[in-house]
Amino acid sequence: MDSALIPQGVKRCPFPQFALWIGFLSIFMLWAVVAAGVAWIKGLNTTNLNDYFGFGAWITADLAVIALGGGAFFTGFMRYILGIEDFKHILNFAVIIGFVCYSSALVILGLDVGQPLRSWFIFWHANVHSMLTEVAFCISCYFTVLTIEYIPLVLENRQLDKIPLVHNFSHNLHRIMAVFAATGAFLSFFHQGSLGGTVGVLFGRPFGFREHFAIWPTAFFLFIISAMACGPCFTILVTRITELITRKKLVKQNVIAKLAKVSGWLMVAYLALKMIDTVYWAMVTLPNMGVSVMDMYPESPFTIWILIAELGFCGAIPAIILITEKGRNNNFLLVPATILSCFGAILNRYVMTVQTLALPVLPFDKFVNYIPNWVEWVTSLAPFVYLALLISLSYRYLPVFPQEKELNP
Amino acid sequence: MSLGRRGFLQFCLGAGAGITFSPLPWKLMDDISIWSQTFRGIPIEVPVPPVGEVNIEKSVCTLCPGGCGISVRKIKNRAVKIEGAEGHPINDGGICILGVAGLYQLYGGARVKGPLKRAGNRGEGKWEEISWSAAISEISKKLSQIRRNGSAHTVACISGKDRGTVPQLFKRLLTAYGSPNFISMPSSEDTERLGLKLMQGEDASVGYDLENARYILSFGSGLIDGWGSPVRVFRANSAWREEAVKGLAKVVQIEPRLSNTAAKADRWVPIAPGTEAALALGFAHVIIKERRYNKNFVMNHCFGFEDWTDNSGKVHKGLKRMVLKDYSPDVVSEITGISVSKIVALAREFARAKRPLAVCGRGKGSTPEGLQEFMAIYALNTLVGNINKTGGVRALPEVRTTAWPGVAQDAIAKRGMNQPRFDRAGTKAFPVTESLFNQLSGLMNTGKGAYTLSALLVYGANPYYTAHDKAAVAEALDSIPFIVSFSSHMDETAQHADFILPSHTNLERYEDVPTPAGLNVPIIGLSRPVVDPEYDTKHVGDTVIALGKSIDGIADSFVWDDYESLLKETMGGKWDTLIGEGYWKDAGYSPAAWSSGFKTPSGKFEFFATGLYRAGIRSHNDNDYLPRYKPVVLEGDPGSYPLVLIPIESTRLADGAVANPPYLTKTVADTVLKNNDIFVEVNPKTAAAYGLSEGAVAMLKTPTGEVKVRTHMYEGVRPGVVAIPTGLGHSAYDDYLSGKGVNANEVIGTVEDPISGLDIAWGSRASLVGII
Amino acid sequence: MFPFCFEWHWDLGHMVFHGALWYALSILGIGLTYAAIKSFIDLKKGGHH
Amino acid sequence: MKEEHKEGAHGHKEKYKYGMVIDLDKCTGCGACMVACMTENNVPFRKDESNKLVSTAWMRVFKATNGKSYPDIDVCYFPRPCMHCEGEHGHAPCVSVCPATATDYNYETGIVSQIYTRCFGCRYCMAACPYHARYFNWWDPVWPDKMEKALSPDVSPRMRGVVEKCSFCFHRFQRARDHAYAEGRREIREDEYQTACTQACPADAIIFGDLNNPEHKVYKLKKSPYAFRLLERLGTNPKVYYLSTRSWVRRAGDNYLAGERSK
Repeated sequence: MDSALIPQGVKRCPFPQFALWIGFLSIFMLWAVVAAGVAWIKGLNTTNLNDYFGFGAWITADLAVIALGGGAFFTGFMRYILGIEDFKHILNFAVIIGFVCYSSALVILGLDVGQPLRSWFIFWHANVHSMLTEVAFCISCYFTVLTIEYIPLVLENRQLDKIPLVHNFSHNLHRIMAVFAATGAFLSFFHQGSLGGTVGVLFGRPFGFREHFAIWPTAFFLFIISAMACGPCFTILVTRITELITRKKLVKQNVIAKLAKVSGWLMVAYLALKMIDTVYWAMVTLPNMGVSVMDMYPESPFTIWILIAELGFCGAIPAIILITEKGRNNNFLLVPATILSCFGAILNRYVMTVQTLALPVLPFDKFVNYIPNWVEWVTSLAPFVYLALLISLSYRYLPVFPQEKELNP
Repeated sequence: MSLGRRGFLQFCLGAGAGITFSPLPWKLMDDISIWSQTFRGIPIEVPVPPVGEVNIEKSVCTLCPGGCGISVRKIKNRAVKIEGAEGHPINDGGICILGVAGLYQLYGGARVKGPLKRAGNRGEGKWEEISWSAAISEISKKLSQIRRNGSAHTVACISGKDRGTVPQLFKRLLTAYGSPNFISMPSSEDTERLGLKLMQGEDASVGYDLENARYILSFGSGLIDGWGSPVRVFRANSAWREEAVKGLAKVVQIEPRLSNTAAKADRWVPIAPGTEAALALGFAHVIIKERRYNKNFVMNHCFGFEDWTDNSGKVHKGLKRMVLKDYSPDVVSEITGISVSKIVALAREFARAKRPLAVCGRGKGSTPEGLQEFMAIYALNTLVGNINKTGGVRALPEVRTTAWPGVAQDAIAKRGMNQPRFDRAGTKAFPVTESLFNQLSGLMNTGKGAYTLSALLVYGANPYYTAHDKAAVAEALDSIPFIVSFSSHMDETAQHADFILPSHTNLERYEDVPTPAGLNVPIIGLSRPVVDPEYDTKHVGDTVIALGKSIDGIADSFVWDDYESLLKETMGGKWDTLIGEGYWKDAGYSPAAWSSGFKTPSGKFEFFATGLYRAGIRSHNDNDYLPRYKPVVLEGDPGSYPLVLIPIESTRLADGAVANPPYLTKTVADTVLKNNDIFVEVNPKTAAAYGLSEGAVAMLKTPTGEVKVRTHMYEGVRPGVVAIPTGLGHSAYDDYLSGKGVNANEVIGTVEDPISGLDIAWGSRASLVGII
Repeated sequence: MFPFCFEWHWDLGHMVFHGALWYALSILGIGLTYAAIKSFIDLKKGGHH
Repeated sequence: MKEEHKEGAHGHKEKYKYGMVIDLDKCTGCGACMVACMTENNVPFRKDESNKLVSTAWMRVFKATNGKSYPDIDVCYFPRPCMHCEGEHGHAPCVSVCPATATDYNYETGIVSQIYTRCFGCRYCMAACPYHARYFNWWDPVWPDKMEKALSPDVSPRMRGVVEKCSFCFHRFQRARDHAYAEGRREIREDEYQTACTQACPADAIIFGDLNNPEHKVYKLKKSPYAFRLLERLGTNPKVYYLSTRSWVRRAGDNYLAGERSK
């Protein structure tokens, strides 16, 4: 039925089966659209956010998807700037993931603000000292970059490519892609960092505040490294899931392994720095504010176990698997490791936003917990469905995996 | 043209820098910005309050009897803010939470917008709009008919207070009509006035010179929880705090719960509920035993301290003998739960202190205390000789105003006035009391009244809400066939009325405001119309005059054209001062000297209330005439009701006839009201004993009723005590008020003081059972 | 963001931030324009890669 | 001292530094300041305001206890307006984070402003404020019956989706300044500019004035040995001082490690 659109030389499932799958995903997306509509039309009183939790599921989701989408910039950075050619086999896919993550982040940010129609004030009345300004600018710019990176892939669709102008355009974009990738990497380093900075600069919030290094809080740097580490993990994880669903090998193991290795060592670096940061925070920063580290982990769910889970189970364990040759070449170790790593990143982002706000700072204030409601849950989880949707479409109609033909003759 | 990668990169660098510093992007965005911010001319759909000429109008707040001066900020003809009037002797710029929220009474919901006649069943909420003239004529026709039938005395009036021209006008209406049944709502002032009459022989209110007192012994008075004239007491409290820092003042709060007053006091004495009189007499014991009392005053100006012999030669017990025998610290400690050493220490502190003052009237003073309890606490002031002294207590006379012409009573009126009062006040049962609202429900519901009431006028009171044992009161009042309410708002009582003749609110009318409870100087305030009436309402004074003029046979007593001219005439020479200053203060007032200050037959201060004997109360037990602790027997047996329930009175919840504006409800903590659930406070120990956790839902049962509550654990409550906030649980008014929590009066019954007959229920026996 | 907004005060941060921002934006814009123009030119030339 | 102040007035430094001293010994917790603030600043009310997490009160009175059990328990109220933090050189926690410059540190008065029409409701400032002094408009404001008549034209009502907070009644400052200028004066007298809560407080527990002006009451009071500020150790440099003779109350104003001595 749609065979004319499918790239040549590859096999795809029958159209009805595909349509059913897309329909299934669309139902969830529709639900998310309804949720978003409710929030936009009726206002944020339809969520469980409140004056104590100005930031909640949505900001966590924003920080998380941006961290997970970090694979795009970092793979591009390695491919174009460092010139590691192996990564061109997975770059297209990383770009799609990045595109989904960043577009979701923008939509969720649009949901999260009280006056969405005024969102552009962030550009217009920008306060250059605000980390959020930097985030907004860089995310929007970088989203443009991702779009530019994604466009040539779309244009490579068999039918579109037949049009000479389109063909030329995609070709020319390809030619100067290094410039875009470099700009994207530049922007990404900043906004990944700034996202850490958003919490790190809150000197009224002992849990989130971090000492400054140059003009940035240490969280700035940690967020960059953690995004560089977990982004590729997410790319690997999604690749493996795609391979599982399509029952095809799509990327050669050496590419995956190399990416895993880089990610693993970055995780090691991240963990080392994070440990130093945490110890300094616990031993110096907090006591200066009159609080002890155990004050920061007062009650469920914010006990010390959440820190152990983040750095141990979701940090050290995947890092060890990824840096060992056997580990990263064994799917039964690699996949759990990437899952743990991604979960660790999400947990880190959750803790940095929600726990920061949950802990009372005034001694006579009380601890308040927050559980998102359906509007927030649905819209926060929608990016994953959206990802499945866009991957499904792209995989079917675009030459996403350059090695696919070779691996599936 | 060939552009290599390197060349292209160079081009980008240059062009990027160029555009960055050009004004192009900046200007474009500015245009969009301006367009979007003025979208539809206004930012989103939010009212834009119109500007206009600013006017400040001075008046006096009448939302509580505190008598504070207010200045109302107006924009053209809109009142936009109420502030305390600077320089006013009572509040000098300060204002309480209710006063500052007062615009809700004017502009808010639940106003009765014009005269209404009941259309459906009682309380059903179906009304028929009616014109003022038709309403007045229908009501006066009805009242004339009752009068013709010889039942003039069966018409009663319930008024929120009994002083001031408006209550007096109602009283006049009844007097001319022929009914003795003018009933004012009770407060602790009733007992205090009675006590003063007996002990000092004066018709006066107790004036507490709080401002100058330096050792304040408060027997449960919520000094900063709304007692007396609230702002005035706050200000006195602040003065004490300033002196306390220097070690020159001290406040001791005796109360079963750590109220705001207790928390701010220098010492909190958590006493067993209801035993304050015993403690006062315990203090008296120590003071007398250690001869720390003011010998000059007690020996020369007091009667009944020592034993005395009457004309028949019978020896009567004096205060000294009784106190020394019955109230040793050991005994008192047993009763009150306060240690002997603390009793002795506090008594000594009080006696030694410079300008000590004992204060009574629990909470806001909305429930009277027992007569002998008042006498016991007041006796402490006597013992230290602070009567009529700076920083002490004094009998404060009413400000004199021009007397009205006498009531022209016809034969019907005379006959009616000769009937006994329905509430038995001033009859043989309770000869010394003036008004006994609490007797109504008992007499009516059991049919034991001397006659049945056939009509009721209600003004400035909301008995369906504010009276103890709400259900019984509602049952009693419902049995009256004809009820007219003069309320400005659709309150619980108005809901049950047959006619509502809505009055102007306090910001729309003139009214004199008499000296507030507890004040140390005689003062009169003038409430003035600040804005034009919002609705088709009428000044209640004008309504009464109109009724007086149209009821058959009594028009001669209502010669005034309108209320304003009546008020002007009544205030006489003070009117100009009132208009100019907003108040008239008796600048020349000073308390009488001891030698001439007592109007009792003995010319002395009487510990032994011989007035009771003269009024016809006969007892063989001398203790019945002396200050005394007589335990209040609360209804219910301790087995089924192991706990004691006490009310929590707070400034943030108006619990009287003026309902709580939503602004106030907004300030109430979520441990008092959460959604529509009310929280009762219990000590964690008590909670544990009954298996209750924080926020647990429970049934609060008392002999009077049962209500669903949630529990809040608070270490500031004495174990074994449950404390319930007052001022919630309205069923009338608008959605902002009704249905929130429960009315504490549903679970607090009545207890009769044996001498005065007043309801002195400071609480109730109770049980608290968790609901799973 | 701009001097004509009220409550404006100048800051070194503005230079750094806006410098970097417009720099990045310009590169993206120019890059895209370049690719588009070049595609037309290529098309005119009849070149097909 | 006097000279120093005058010099400051003409130099680049702030002309005024408005601040508050709240005497917690006098504060009765009556709540008049809260309502005075609401009625002055057109803060609306809803039918149910018992969820305090979405209930706007620019001036909020916190209740603190000493944590002891009966009968040693003690209670103190902390009225909490916006602290108008100065941070370091005006870098209040909230001002530096607002992406749209919708909140600003006014160097003339030391007041932290909020521009409602510029705020787009990201709530980053709320996350930054440890005092919970900032409130979000979760609903469009509704005034029942004729309550709209009671709205003051001096303060614009806020729309849904923006953040608001105490402004130290900045409109009163403007009014006082205009008045002073009309009379040819450059300086505003102490009694000319007072916030609504200060004016209303029936216990005179709130004192307001220029912290830099030795002739203002706050100048002397802030130096009292009983004076402290909330969460001073975070470096927020707030302009609201508290006074209490009770040491546990002073300790409750900030965080301390176990065994650490408090102010």
